[in-house]
Amino acid sequence: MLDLALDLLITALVIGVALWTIRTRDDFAAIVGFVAYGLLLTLAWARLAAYDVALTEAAIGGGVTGVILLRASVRLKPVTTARTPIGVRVLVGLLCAVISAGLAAVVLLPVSPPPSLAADVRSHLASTGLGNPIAGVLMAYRALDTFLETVVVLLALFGAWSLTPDRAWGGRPGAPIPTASFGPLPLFGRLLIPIGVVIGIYIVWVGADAPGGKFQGATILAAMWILAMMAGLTEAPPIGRWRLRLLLAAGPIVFVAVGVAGIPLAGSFLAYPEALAKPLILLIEVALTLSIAATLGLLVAGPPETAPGTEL
Amino acid sequence: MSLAPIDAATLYGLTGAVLVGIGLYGIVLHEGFIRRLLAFNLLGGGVFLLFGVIARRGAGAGFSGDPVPQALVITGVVVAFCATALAITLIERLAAEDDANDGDGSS
Amino acid sequence: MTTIVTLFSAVAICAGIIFFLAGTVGLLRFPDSLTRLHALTKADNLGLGLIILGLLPLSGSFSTALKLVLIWALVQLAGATAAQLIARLARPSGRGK
Amino acid sequence: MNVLLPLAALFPLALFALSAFSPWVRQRLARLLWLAPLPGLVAALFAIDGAVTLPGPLGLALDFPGAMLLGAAALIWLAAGIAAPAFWREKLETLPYQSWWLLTMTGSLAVFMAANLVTFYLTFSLVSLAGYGLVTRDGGAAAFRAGRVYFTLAVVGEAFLLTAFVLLAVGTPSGSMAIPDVVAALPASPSRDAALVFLILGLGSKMGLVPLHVWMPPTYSAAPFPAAAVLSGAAVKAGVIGLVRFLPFSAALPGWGEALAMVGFVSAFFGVAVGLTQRNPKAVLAYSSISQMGFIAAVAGMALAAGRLAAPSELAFYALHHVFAKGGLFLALAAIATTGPRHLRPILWPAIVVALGIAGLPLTGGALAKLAVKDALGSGLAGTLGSLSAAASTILMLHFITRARTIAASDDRAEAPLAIRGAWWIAAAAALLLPWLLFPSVAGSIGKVLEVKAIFDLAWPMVLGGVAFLGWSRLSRRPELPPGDVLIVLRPAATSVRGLTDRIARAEAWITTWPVAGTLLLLLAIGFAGAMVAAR
Amino acid sequence: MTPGLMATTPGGLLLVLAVVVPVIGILALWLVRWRAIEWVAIATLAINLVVSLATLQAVRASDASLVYLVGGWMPPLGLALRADGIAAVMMVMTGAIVAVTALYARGQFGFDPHGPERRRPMVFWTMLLAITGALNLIFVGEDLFNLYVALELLTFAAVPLVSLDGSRDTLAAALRYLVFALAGSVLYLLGVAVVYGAYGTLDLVVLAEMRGADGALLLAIALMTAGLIAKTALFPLHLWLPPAHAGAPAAASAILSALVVKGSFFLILGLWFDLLPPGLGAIGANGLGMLGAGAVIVGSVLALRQERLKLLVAYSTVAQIGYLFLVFPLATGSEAASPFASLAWTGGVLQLLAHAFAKAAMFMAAGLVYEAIGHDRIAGFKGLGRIAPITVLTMTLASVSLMGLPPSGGFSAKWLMLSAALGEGAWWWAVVILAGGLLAAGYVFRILVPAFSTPEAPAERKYPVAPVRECAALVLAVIAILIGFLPLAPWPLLAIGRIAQVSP
Repeated sequence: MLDLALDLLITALVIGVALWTIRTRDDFAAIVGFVAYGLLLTLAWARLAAYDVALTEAAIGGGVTGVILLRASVRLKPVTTARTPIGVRVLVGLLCAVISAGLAAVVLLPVSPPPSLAADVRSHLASTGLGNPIAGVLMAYRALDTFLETVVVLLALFGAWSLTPDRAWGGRPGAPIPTASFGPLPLFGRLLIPIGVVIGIYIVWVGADAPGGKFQGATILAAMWILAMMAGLTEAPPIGRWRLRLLLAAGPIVFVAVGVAGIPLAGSFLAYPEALAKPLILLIEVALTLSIAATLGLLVAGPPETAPGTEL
Repeated sequence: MSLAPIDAATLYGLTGAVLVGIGLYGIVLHEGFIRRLLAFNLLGGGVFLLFGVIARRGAGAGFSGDPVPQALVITGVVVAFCATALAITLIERLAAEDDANDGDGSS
Repeated sequence: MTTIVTLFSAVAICAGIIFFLAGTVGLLRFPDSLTRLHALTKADNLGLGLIILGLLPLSGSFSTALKLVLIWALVQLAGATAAQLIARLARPSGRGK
Repeated sequence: MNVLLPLAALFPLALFALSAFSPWVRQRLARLLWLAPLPGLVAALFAIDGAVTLPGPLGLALDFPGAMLLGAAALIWLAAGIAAPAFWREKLETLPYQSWWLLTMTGSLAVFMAANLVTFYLTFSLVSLAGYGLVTRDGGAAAFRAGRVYFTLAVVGEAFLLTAFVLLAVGTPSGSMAIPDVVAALPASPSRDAALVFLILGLGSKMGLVPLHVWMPPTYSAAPFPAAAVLSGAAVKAGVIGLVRFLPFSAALPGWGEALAMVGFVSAFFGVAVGLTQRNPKAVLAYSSISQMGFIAAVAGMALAAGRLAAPSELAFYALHHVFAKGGLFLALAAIATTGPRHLRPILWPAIVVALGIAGLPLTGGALAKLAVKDALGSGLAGTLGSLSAAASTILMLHFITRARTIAASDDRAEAPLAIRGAWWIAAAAALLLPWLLFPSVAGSIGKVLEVKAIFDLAWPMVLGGVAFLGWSRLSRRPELPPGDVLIVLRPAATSVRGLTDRIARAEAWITTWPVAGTLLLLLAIGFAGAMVAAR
Repeated sequence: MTPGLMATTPGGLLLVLAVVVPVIGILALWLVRWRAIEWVAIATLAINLVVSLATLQAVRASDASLVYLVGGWMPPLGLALRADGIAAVMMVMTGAIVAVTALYARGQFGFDPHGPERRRPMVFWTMLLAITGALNLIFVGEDLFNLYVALELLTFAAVPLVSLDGSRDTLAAALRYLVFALAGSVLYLLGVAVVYGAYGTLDLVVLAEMRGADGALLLAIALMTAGLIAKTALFPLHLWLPPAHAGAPAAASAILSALVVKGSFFLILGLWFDLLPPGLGAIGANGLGMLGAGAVIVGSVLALRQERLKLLVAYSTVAQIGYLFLVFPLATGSEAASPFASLAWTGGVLQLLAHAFAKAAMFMAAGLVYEAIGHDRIAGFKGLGRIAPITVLTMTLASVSLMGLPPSGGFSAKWLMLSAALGEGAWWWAVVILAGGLLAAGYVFRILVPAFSTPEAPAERKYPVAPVRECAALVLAVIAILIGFLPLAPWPLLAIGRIAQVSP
C-alpha cells in the first residue's frame, strides 16, 4: 500500500512540475523546473525497476540537457510571449487531451499476455558473455542501433560545429573562460574530478553485468571534463587538432572494425565469435566511452566563438 | 480486453500519457523556440515512460523488466539529447546574429 | 534491539525533514538572496545529514552505508561551492535581486 | 523512304540546337530559315504510307490526309520563312526569334506525322506552347495580354486532350497506343462519350470553335504578320488533323455527329457575324479562321453521323486550301502594309481572288474544296447551311478586302520588299492551283467541277453574299467590338481568379504560422486514427 | 514465423555496405588531410553508387528481396535489413543524384586545397555522406526503431546544410525545420511505442505476418503517419520547407528537395501498403489523397506568385510532393492483383524518380543562374539564354519533366496516374493531376519565357562557371527526360519482394 502511495506522490510531482514548466511565463524558471522534472523522472524509472534507464535519465535527460539549457538561458534575452487567444489554447488543449486519452486507453487495456522478448534475451544472453541484459541488447542483438547512435552523436557535434562563425573555425570550443587557479570552483574541481573519473570508469566497467554502461559512464566523464573547463583548470582543445578528432572517431572506428571483422569470424556483420564475445564488447565499450565523453563535453562547451590562436 | 490492475506500471503509464499531452501542448503553443524545446523534452520523457511501462509489464525470465524497450529508451534519450544540443546551439547562434544585427541596427 | 534502531531512525529522519522544511520556508520567506542562501545551505545540509544518519542502520551492507555517506559528502561539497559562487555574484551587485 | 519522316520532324529541331549553341550559325541561319521545312515537304511528297517507331513512346507515320496537310504546312512555313527576314531584318538573327520559330515549326510539322497518342500529345503541346513565343515576339502590352489568353487556352486545351487520350488508352483492351488501334476500339469502349467530349474540347480549343475561340482574334491581331501567317495557316491545322485522325468515321455515330456539326455551324456563323464588326483586317481574318474551322468541324460532324469513310481525305483537302488561303492573306496584309497605293494593284487583285476563293468563287481552289466536302454535308438541312455559310463567308471576305485596302502605306511610291511579295505570290499560287492537282485523288474526276449544276451551286451563295454586303455597307452606324469579343465578359472572371489566388496565398500564410501548423499536426494524427478505427 | 523466410540471402552483404560505407567516409573525412577531403567524399559516393547498382542487379537476378540478419540474430530479437525492388530503385536514384551533386559541388564553398581548413566544405561533405547513409538505411531498414534512428540521422544531417551560409534567415529556417521535424519524429516514436506495447516486436515482416488489426496498431500507424507527413512537408505541414530549401546553397537544396523529403515518404508507403491490413486503409488513403490534392493546388499557386527562383522551385517541391500522395487512394482503389501491380504504384514511383532528377537539376541550374548574374530574381532573367545556354537548356529539360510533357518521366508518371484515376472512375483525382499540370506549365513558363527573351541592354556574364558543373546539372535533367522512354506500364521490378506479398 505504501508503494502505491509513493508512486502516487511521484506521479503527482512529475505532472505538477511538468505543468508548471509549461505554464510559467519566465524562461529561466521553466528551465529550472525542467531540471527538477528530469530528476523526478529518474525516481519514476527507479520505481519501474529500470535502473539502467534511471541512470541514463539522470545523467543525460536531467543533467547534461539541463546544463545546456542553462548555458543557453544565460545568453537569451527574455522574450515576452504574447498570450495566444483563449480559443486556440482550449482547442489545442482538447486535441492534446484526446491524444493522451488514446495513449491512456492503450495503457489501461493491455494485451493479455504482455508481449515481451525477455525470454529470448535470456536464452541467447549466455553466448554474448554479458550479464546485464540491456548491455546484451545494446551491444549484441541491436548492435546496429547502437552503432548508428554513436554516428548520430558525432553528427550532432559536427552539426553544432557547423554553426561556428567562419572566422572562428579551428578555434577552441565554447566561450573563452579566464583560467583561474584559486576560488571555490577550482577547489571544487580539484576535489571532485578524480573521484568523478573513478566513478565514471567504474560504471562503464560494471555495465557489462549490472546496471551501468558506456553512455552513463561517458556522461560522468564528460561532466568532469566540463567542470574542469568551467573551473579554468584545463583549456578546451582547438577543434582542428588531429588527436582530438581521432579521439572523437575512435569509438565508431573500433565499432566498425570489430563489426566488419565479425563477417569472416562469426558469419555476419556485428556478430562476435563465441569465445571472444566479451573482450570484444568491452573493447568497443571502452573506445565508445572515450569518444562519447569527448563528444558530450564538446557539445556542452558549444561551437568555437573566438578565432584560433587568440589567447586571452 | 480486461482493464489493467492499478499498479506502479499502470500509474506511470498514465503519467507518460499525460506528459505526452502536456508536451504536445507546449510544442504547439509556445512562441519562443527554447520553450518549445523544453516541451519537446517533456514530450520525450513521456514517450520513454510509455516504453518503461511496456518493459515493466514484460518482466520475465528473471529480469525485472523486458530489456529490449529499456535499451530503446537509452538510445532514444541519447538521440533526444543530441537533438536538443543541436537545437540549442542553433538558438544561441540565432540570438548572437540578432544581437549583431541589432548592434549595427541593420537587421 | 531492532525496535530501538528503528525508533532512532524514525526520530532522525523526522528531524531531518523538519530541518528541510525550515530551509524551504527560509527560502520562501527571506527578503534577499544572501539570506536565502544562508537558510538553504545550512538547513538542507543538516537535514540531509540527519536523514542519512537515520538511514545508516537500515542500509543492509556496509558498502551501501559508505555510499550514503559519500552522497552526503558530495552534496556538502557541491552546496558549499554553489553557495560561494552565488554569494560572490550577489554581493557586488548591492543587496542582490 | 521511312527515314524521311524523322528527318522532317527533327531537322528544324537540329537547326534550333545549332543556332542555340553557335552564334556563327545564328547569323547565317536568319536568311536560310525557309530551308527548315523542306524535309517536311519532301517527306509529304515521297514518304506517304511510311511509318517509323522512334525509341521510347514516340512513333511517326504518314497517310494520305496527313501527307496533304504536312505538305501544305511545310509550304506555308517556307513562304513565311522567305518573308520573315525581310520583315524582322536583324532581329531575326537573335536566339529568341529563331528558337521560337523553329520550335513551333517542329511541332506543327511533326503533329501530322504522329503515329501514337504520346507523340501526338507532345507535338500538339509543342506547337501550342512554342506558339506563345511567336505571339509575344515583338512585345507590346497587347501582345502580352493576348499571349496570356493564348497560353491559358493552349494549356487548358492540352489538358482536355490529355484526358481524352487517357480515356482512349484506358478504353483500348489491347493497351496499344497506336492511333488506328485506339480509334478502332473507341466506339465500343465504355468511356466513349467522355473521350469524345474531351477530344472535341481539346481540338476545339486549338481550332477556335465558339466557346473556346476567345484567344484567336486578339492573338492574330497582336502577333507580327509572319507569326500570324504560320499560326493561322499551319498551327491551327493541328486541330484539324486531330479530328481527321481521332473521329471514328468507320462507325456511324449520328448523335455525336450532329452535335459536332451544330457546334461547327454555330462557330461558322458566329465568326462571320462578329467578324463584320471588326476594323483591323487581321482580326477579320481571325474571325474568318473561326468561321472556316467551324465549317470544317461541321463537315466532320456530318461525316461522323453518316459514317463516311472518305471524310479524312476530304477534310484534309479542304484544310489544305485553307492553309494557303489564310496564311497567304496574312502575308498579303504584310505586303499591303508596306506598299503605297501606286504599287498596290499586283498585291490586291490576287488577294481579292484568294479571299473570294475561301467563300467558294467558282474555278478557284476554294471552289474545289467546297465541292470536295459537298457530298459529306449531304443535301438536307446541312447542305443548305453549308451554302448559307458560303454566302456569309462572301460578306466577310468583301468586308476584309475593304478593310485591307485601308492599311496600305501612306507614302505613294513605297514598295514592299520583294521577299514579302514573293512569299505572298507563292501562297496565292498554291491556294489557286494546288487543289486542281490533288482534286482527282480526293473527289473523283475534274469534270464534276465544270458541270453547270456545280458552278450554279457555288455561284448563288456568292451572289446572295454580294447583295447582302452592299446592304450592309450602306448601314451608317455599324456596331464596333474589340477583337476577342467574349473577352470583355471574361475580364472580370480573370480578376476574380487573381483575387482567388490572393486569398489562397493569404490562407497559406496563415496556415504556415507555427501554432496553426502544430494544431493541424495534432488534428491530422487524430483524424487518421479516427478514420482507420472507423473503417474497422 | 517461418525461419526460411528470414535468412541472409547471398547478396545481403551489399545492404550492410550501403549503410557502412558512407559512415566510414565520414570518419575518414575528418581524419585525412584537408586537401584530400573532396577526394575521400567523391570516392565514397562512387563506391556507394556501385553498391546500389549491384543491389539492383542482385534483386533483379534473384527476383526476390535481399535480406541480411545483422549480427546473425533472427528478428524480432535482432535487426534485419531488406532491399526489395522499389528499395533498390530508390538506392540507385539516391546514389546517382548524390554522386552528380558531388561533381557539381566540387571546389565550391571556398575550398582551397592549399589554404587553411574551412568550415563550409567540411560540413557540406560530411552532411552529404551522412544523408546518403541515412537514406540507404531508410530504404533497407526493416525495424521500426532502427528506422527512427535513421530518420533522426537524416534530419541531423539536413539541418546544418540549410544553415550552411550562416545568415540570419537560414539559421531561423534551419531552427524551424529542426524543431518541426523533431515534433514529427516524436509522434513517430509514440507510434513505435504503441506497436511494441501491442505486439512485442518492431520488425515489419513479423508484424505483417501477425495480421493484427486491433485499435493499438491503427493508433500507432495514425501517429506514425502524422509524424512522417510532418517530415515530408505535406500540404498543411509544409511551413518549414520553402524557407529551408530556398535558403540552402544550391547543391544542398538539390539534395534536400530531391531526396531528403522522399525518405519519410518511403516509410509511409511501407506502413500503409505492408503493415496496414488491406481493408482498413480506404478512408485514410483518401484523406492522404485530399492532402496531396491540396498540396498540388496551393503549392502551384504559391509557386506562381514567387519573385525569387529558388523560392519558386521550393514551392514547386511542395506541389510535386502532393502528386506522390495521390498514390494512396489510387493504389488502394485499383482492382489490380495487388496494389503493387497497379498503374498508380508505378506512376507514383515514376513521379518520385522523375521529380528527384528534375528538381535536383532545377536547383543546380538555379545555383548556376545565381552565379552567372549575381541574383535569382525572375524579373531580371532577360537574356539569360545567351549568357548561360547550357543552364537554360537544363532548366528547359527539367521544366518539361515538371510540367509533364512527353517524353519525360514526369509525363509517364502523369499518364499512369491519370490512367489509374480514370480507369477506376475516380475522376476527381484526374482533375487534380490536370490542374497541377496546368499550374506547373504556368510557373515554369514564368521562368523560361524571360530566359529566352531578348534583353534591352545586352546582358553579360558576371562570374565564369566551370562547364563540368553545368554538364552535371544537364546530366540530371537528361536522366529525368530519359525516364520517360521507359514503357508506360506497371514495372514488375517494383512489385518484387514487397513484404505484404511475401508473407501470405
